[in-house]
Amino acid sequence: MLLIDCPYCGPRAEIEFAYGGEAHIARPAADVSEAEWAAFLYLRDNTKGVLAERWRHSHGCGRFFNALRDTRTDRFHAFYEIGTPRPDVGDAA
Amino acid sequence: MVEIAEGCALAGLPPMVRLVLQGRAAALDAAATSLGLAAPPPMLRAASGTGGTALRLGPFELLILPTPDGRAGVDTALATVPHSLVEVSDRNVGFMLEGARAADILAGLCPLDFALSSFPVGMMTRTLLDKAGAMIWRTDAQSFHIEVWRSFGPYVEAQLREVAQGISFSLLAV
Amino acid sequence: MQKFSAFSLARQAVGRHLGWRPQWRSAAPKPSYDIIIVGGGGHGLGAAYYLAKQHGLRNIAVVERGWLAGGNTARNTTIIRSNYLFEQSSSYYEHALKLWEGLSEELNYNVMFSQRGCLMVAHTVHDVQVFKRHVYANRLNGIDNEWLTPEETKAFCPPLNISPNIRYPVLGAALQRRAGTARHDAVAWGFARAASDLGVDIIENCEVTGIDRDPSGKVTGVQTTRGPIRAGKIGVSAAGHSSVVLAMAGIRLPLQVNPLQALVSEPVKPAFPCVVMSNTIHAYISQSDKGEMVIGAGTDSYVSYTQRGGLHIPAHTLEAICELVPDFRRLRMLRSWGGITDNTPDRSPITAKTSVPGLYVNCGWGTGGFKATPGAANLFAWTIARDEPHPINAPFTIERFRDGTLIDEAAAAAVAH
Amino acid sequence: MSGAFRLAGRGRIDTTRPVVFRFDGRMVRGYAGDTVASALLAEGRHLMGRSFKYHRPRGPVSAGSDEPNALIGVGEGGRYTPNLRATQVEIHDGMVAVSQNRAPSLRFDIGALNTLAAPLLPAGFYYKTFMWPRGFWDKVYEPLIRRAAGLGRAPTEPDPDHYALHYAHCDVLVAGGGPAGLAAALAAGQAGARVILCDENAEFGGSLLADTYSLIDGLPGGEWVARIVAELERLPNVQLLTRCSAFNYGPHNMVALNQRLADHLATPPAHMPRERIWQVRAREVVLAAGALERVLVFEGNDRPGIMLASAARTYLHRYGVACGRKAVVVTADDAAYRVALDLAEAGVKIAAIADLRSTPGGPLVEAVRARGIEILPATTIQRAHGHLRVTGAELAPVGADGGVGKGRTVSCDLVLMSGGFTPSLHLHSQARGALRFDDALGVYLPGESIERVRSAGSCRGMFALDDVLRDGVAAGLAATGGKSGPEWAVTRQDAPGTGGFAGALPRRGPGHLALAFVDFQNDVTAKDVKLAVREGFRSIEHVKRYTTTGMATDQGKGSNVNALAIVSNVLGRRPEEIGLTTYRPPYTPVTFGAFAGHARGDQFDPLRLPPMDAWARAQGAVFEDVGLWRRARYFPRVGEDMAAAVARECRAVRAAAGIFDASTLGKIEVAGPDAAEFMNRFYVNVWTKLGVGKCRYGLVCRDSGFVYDDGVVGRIAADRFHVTTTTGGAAGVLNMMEDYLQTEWADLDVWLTSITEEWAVIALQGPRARDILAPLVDGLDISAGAMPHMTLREGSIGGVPMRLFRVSFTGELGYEINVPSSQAQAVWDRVWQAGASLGLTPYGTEAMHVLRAEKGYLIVGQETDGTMTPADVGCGWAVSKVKPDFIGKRALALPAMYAPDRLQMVGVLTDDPRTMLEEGMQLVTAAETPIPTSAEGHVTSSYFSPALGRSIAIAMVKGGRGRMGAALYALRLDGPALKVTLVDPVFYDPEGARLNG
Repeated sequence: MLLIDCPYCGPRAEIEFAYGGEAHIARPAADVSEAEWAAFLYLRDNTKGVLAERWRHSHGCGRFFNALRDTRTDRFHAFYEIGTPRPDVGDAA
Repeated sequence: MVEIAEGCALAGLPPMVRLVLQGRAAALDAAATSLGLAAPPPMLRAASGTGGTALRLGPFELLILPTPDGRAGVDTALATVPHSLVEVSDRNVGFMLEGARAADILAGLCPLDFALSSFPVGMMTRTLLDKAGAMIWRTDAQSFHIEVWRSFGPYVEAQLREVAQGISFSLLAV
Repeated sequence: MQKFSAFSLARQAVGRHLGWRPQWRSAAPKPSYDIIIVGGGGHGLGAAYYLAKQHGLRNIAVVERGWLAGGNTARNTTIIRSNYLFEQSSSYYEHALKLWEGLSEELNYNVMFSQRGCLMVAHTVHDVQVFKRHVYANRLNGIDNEWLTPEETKAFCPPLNISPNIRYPVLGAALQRRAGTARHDAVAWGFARAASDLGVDIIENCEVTGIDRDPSGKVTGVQTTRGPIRAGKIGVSAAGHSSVVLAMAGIRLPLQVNPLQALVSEPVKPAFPCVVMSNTIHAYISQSDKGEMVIGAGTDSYVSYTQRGGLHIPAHTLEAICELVPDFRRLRMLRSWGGITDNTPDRSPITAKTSVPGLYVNCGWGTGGFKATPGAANLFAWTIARDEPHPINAPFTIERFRDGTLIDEAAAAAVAH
Repeated sequence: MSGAFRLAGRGRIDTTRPVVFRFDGRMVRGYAGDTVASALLAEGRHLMGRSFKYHRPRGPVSAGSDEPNALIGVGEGGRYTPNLRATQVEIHDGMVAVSQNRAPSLRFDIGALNTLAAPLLPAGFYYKTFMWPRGFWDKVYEPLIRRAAGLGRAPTEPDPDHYALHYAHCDVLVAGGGPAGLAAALAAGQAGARVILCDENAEFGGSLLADTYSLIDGLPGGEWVARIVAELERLPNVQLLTRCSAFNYGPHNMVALNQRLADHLATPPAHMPRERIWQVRAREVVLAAGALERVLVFEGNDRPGIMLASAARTYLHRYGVACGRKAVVVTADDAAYRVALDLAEAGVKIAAIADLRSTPGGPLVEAVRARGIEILPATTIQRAHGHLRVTGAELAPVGADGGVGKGRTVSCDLVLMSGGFTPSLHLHSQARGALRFDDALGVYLPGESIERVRSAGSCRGMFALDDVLRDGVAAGLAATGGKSGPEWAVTRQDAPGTGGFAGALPRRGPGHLALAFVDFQNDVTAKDVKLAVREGFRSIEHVKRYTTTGMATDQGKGSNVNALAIVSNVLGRRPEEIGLTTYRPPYTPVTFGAFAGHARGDQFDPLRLPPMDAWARAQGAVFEDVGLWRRARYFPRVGEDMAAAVARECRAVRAAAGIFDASTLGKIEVAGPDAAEFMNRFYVNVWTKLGVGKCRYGLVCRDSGFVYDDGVVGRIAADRFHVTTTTGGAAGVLNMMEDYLQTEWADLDVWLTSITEEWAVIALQGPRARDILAPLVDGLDISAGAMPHMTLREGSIGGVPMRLFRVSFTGELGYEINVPSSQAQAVWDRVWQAGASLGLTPYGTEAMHVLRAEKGYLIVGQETDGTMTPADVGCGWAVSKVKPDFIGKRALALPAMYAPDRLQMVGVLTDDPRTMLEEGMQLVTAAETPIPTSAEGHVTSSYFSPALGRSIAIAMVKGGRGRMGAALYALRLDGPALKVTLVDPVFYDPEGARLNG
């Protein structure tokens, strides 16, 4: 069970959270092409390495936030608020 | 209070007024002032003033337990600030779990660390009690105020009792 | 190829089994192949076999970054069934099921396909509606599926608890009698042996690090940890790593990998006669020939390539098993493991051409890949050989996500497993 | 003393407390502290089990949890448990144990005939045969194989015991309570850290409990352990757990422990859980898992009476049992010499020590020599003799060239083997720790890990006691940042063993028929491993899978290193080139029930009961599960079946009035200055023009364009909406709202609060609804003119605050009375009383479904299956054409989303009004349809309509709305297809006169 450091509540057990998928995918306006819309809805990097992802502390403060996690090890490298840019942590495993 | 384990008792809490306030800092500040607090309590802390108690559930969220006279003041203070104030007095039911084994019993259902150093008196948070969402508020070293949504009450109570029955066997607090 | 039979076994026994030869040739990469299959799991090995066997192609290689069939082929709960809801899905899985029924003979390798029947247990009125829809839809498509009352369910699988007084009583079950289990390793080894016999090069410990293309965009080969290899066509069947491989050709996939865990109990004498699945309480169980209860747990929510997940996931599954089969409460977990499932948004697979000429992909099998093995291999081979899909896999494109023509088995409550 | 092999004055058993238990029906006497194995060995009995494939007679090879052979069934009835290790099961009075996998008896097992057929049953034989004739596999061959396989029989009664779960947090978790673990725990504990120390055995001490030679601070092992444990017990920050195995090392230092509480007790106290799983989140973990002695692989190495040397030492010093009278020791390591000395001192004759090394030397060897025990250097064991018990060992010299000469047979009743020690790396490996091969020791050792974990003591290849203690202290300090820790003087100890052996022992002749076991339980022999390599299985994972070595219930603890060495030798490659199989959790098997913990029976999942549940129960309602909720499905009167009850309830609603507990509907309060804007973006409908006090049916799509949820929304104030969702969709909709609000539209000043359980909902439906309600509401005009359909009013009812919605899911005049949950029953009672004389009838979810189907109202999740657009289900009217954006807008513009052949919601009627369709039936164009055929559609809802006096159904049909009046055929599973006609899905009161009355 992962230990997730909620930016608002501190480190908590994974079961308090809901996963929110890849982060930094902005919803485009409704007049984009079919391909752009499909990319927004469905295409994902599925990163093997450091992935920016969203979590919601659903059984806690209720807030969404972003995290950087290495999908090769499940190690977290950063936690940051929605709307803030992705921190640079390189490709460290 | 009913003793559910040696030195540990569980009781349902009487009805009380519960208000969920959500808003940006100005709204939380205004509400805190009306309760007689200098500022909203920090995250995961409760604070009591003349108008009632505020529990900081989230960065933009307070659970307010007003005194009988405190409710009106909250309404007034928020009149001009964007906010959402919703009464949930009946949404939740409360329990009081008290005694030397109280933290151990909670640890049978909840992944939080209840050591006093990690979860001091006055701390509160939403979390899970097994499969039920819950709010746990440490009101004293050996006293916990627990809130769950009404329909989860029987489940949580039964779980607390089940854990309490087996708690004394080879389990020591660390 | 050395023929496998009771007779050959006896003859070899006389020779103290010294006469057995390797079941497949371990090949070193040649400079060039007509077709390279990336991924040496059951699907990839099978595709190579069918390319050679049915499409008359010979100059084929399978490249595998680790050891053969070490991915999802080695990590699943071996359930085989075709009772999916949508016609497109059930046709695909039924194609596979029919191939399963003759696979041991086809490959001269006992894959131990055991048609023990699969019960999908209903616990709510909604479950009953959904599973009956499955029964009717499957029957229209010529796929066996029948509805059982709780008593009939119990008669078919005596250890099940059908008491009306449990938290989620059993309200009935949909039974596919032709469903069952097979020996996972045997399928991959059988395909490897048969493909190798047809001249396919099986190259292990060879990781693809790049895809080469000519100025027109068409693929020309792969870069690997064992050097460059030229190829006319490339078929990627790399499960969760398909995203990684296709990214080398600039293609993003609608794919996300999640850990999926499974476990077995210590072996006991025969006690559980069939496969039982309960989507509502998340329990999937059968008993292996060795006697272990094979139990599928749920999927961890997050993207991960670690092949492990949280213990709360199998714990939740075991809660459900203990409710459904309370006699098994004192059995013990012997071994648990994690795999990487590759999931599409509609939980249906992709077996298709890509936008890059000469590049084909078979992925997105989620939790359903094992049961599809011969079918997916067969249709992937067809698609590569003819540069067009077979009618059965024609709907399973990447473009369906752009066009909105999803095949949404997940939403249709037929949680695949 | 009971037992001919029990040695007075030895062991840690309590000889003042005799214990009597049964094994295979026979009374066995032992003492408190004995295991089943030690008690049987005390009687001179080694035969305890039969192997998996060949049913070979087997005795214990170990004295702990790694035992592959001596597996037994323990307990009776619901408490019967198969496959327990006799070497671990502590005896108590009245215990009943049985041997397994034998018929008719342990001594005479018909299955042992398999041994004769062994030449025909090499590794993987089943892949090569049983293929003919086709279809015989699962009908004939497989059942035979299955009956032969398996170990114990499965339990056939529900387990009455309880299990517990406990989350714990600590600074340092120490796994393993041998010398390294004790030292680490004390160092960390004295540094003030929160420490948990666990050990799988009944007492701490590990190897020290069987070590009477070494002296620490002048104390023998056992006494030193007692002193340290006492010190640890005095530290309030240290938690000590015995009979507790660390079995799973999960991500981020979450380690699971399995504590066995009750099995060793004859009569456990009431409410004592049988086992407890600890989920420990540790800041740091110290692994002190120890090392396991390796078996030697030689012909007949599985005969009862052949065991690990360290096991014999354990039986001697912990249980006071001599495992035989006359022993042969075969070793490649010094440690076995100490065992020989101990046994000799206890009166066991050591017939010979065969040492695989050519020049064994050192103080231990000299001590043995001095005692007059014969040492045979450069000697192997060619084979062991005997059947149910070893009777002799053929010892043969190994020449300088590796060739084995002719040997001599030494008679004995005990063969002790020692191939050296293998560090236990299971948890380190589970923690994704790297492994590195150590050439000097010939074993793998722990390398770097991504977790905060360190190994200490023999599990990282440290074998001298003083080193081990220092290493433990260092680990404890490193984990806490402490500067200084306890120090002890090891005043006497054996030098660490040198040598060691892995793989098959050298032998004379090719041994093609020899059964030299690598994996005892699974009957995998050295030649099986070689065969796998011959057949091209070169990866160690392949070898494991092809031969099943390492897949038995000991998970390869005793076999993996030998299998690896054999493969390495055959291929001529170094072990690290071949790799190691993955260590899979759990370390040792863990009971299913322990994982389930408190989640059993009614507590398996929360049971959510709506506010009027007790009332419904008192009325005799029949219930159904809807998600976590249990809802009243119908209210049968005496003699009524479901159809009759539902028909009566429906008629009552249409003729008079019905009352229904709709409290489970999801409810969300959307409040803030931007509430209307938020609603506009979230729903497909337009909200800006909805007046305060008005309601509207709202539809939610996903951004994929498919219908997600629906419900009525009321506008309480300009900046406040009372949103309802489906029962099942409540949590999902709120989460989706928060998702868009927090991550896409963070600029909006609007906030969401779940009010599902704040407001109970009493649905009052039917032509008399207003008559019943009007007198009850406090000063509120609810007349048709004052409060038309789709409006809401805030007020009170009998002094209870109320949000009153005039809405209808039945097609009748209706209200949904929202009142605070705690007062709902009182309000319900008042309405009930008021309606008594007006024919008010309670109805359940089934009648609710019938009534809405008569009106053609869809149910999300029944008509929809996640692939329907609003237009598909006849709700295209709800979708705004003017809003610039809303969730789903872009996708709904895709051509596929309005293709003419999409499934569309229609009504269908059978020719015969009494004929009922079944939900899920497929619709086709012809009565006689070849199989397979593509469906034209399917039935989603089907009921008998009391209002129409006939069956009705709703279906999703391709292009259905353009095919009104057309005929289709519904296929039955048996019998001819049923002709149906497509009609408008609104069957009842299509103009809505009743609704607006």
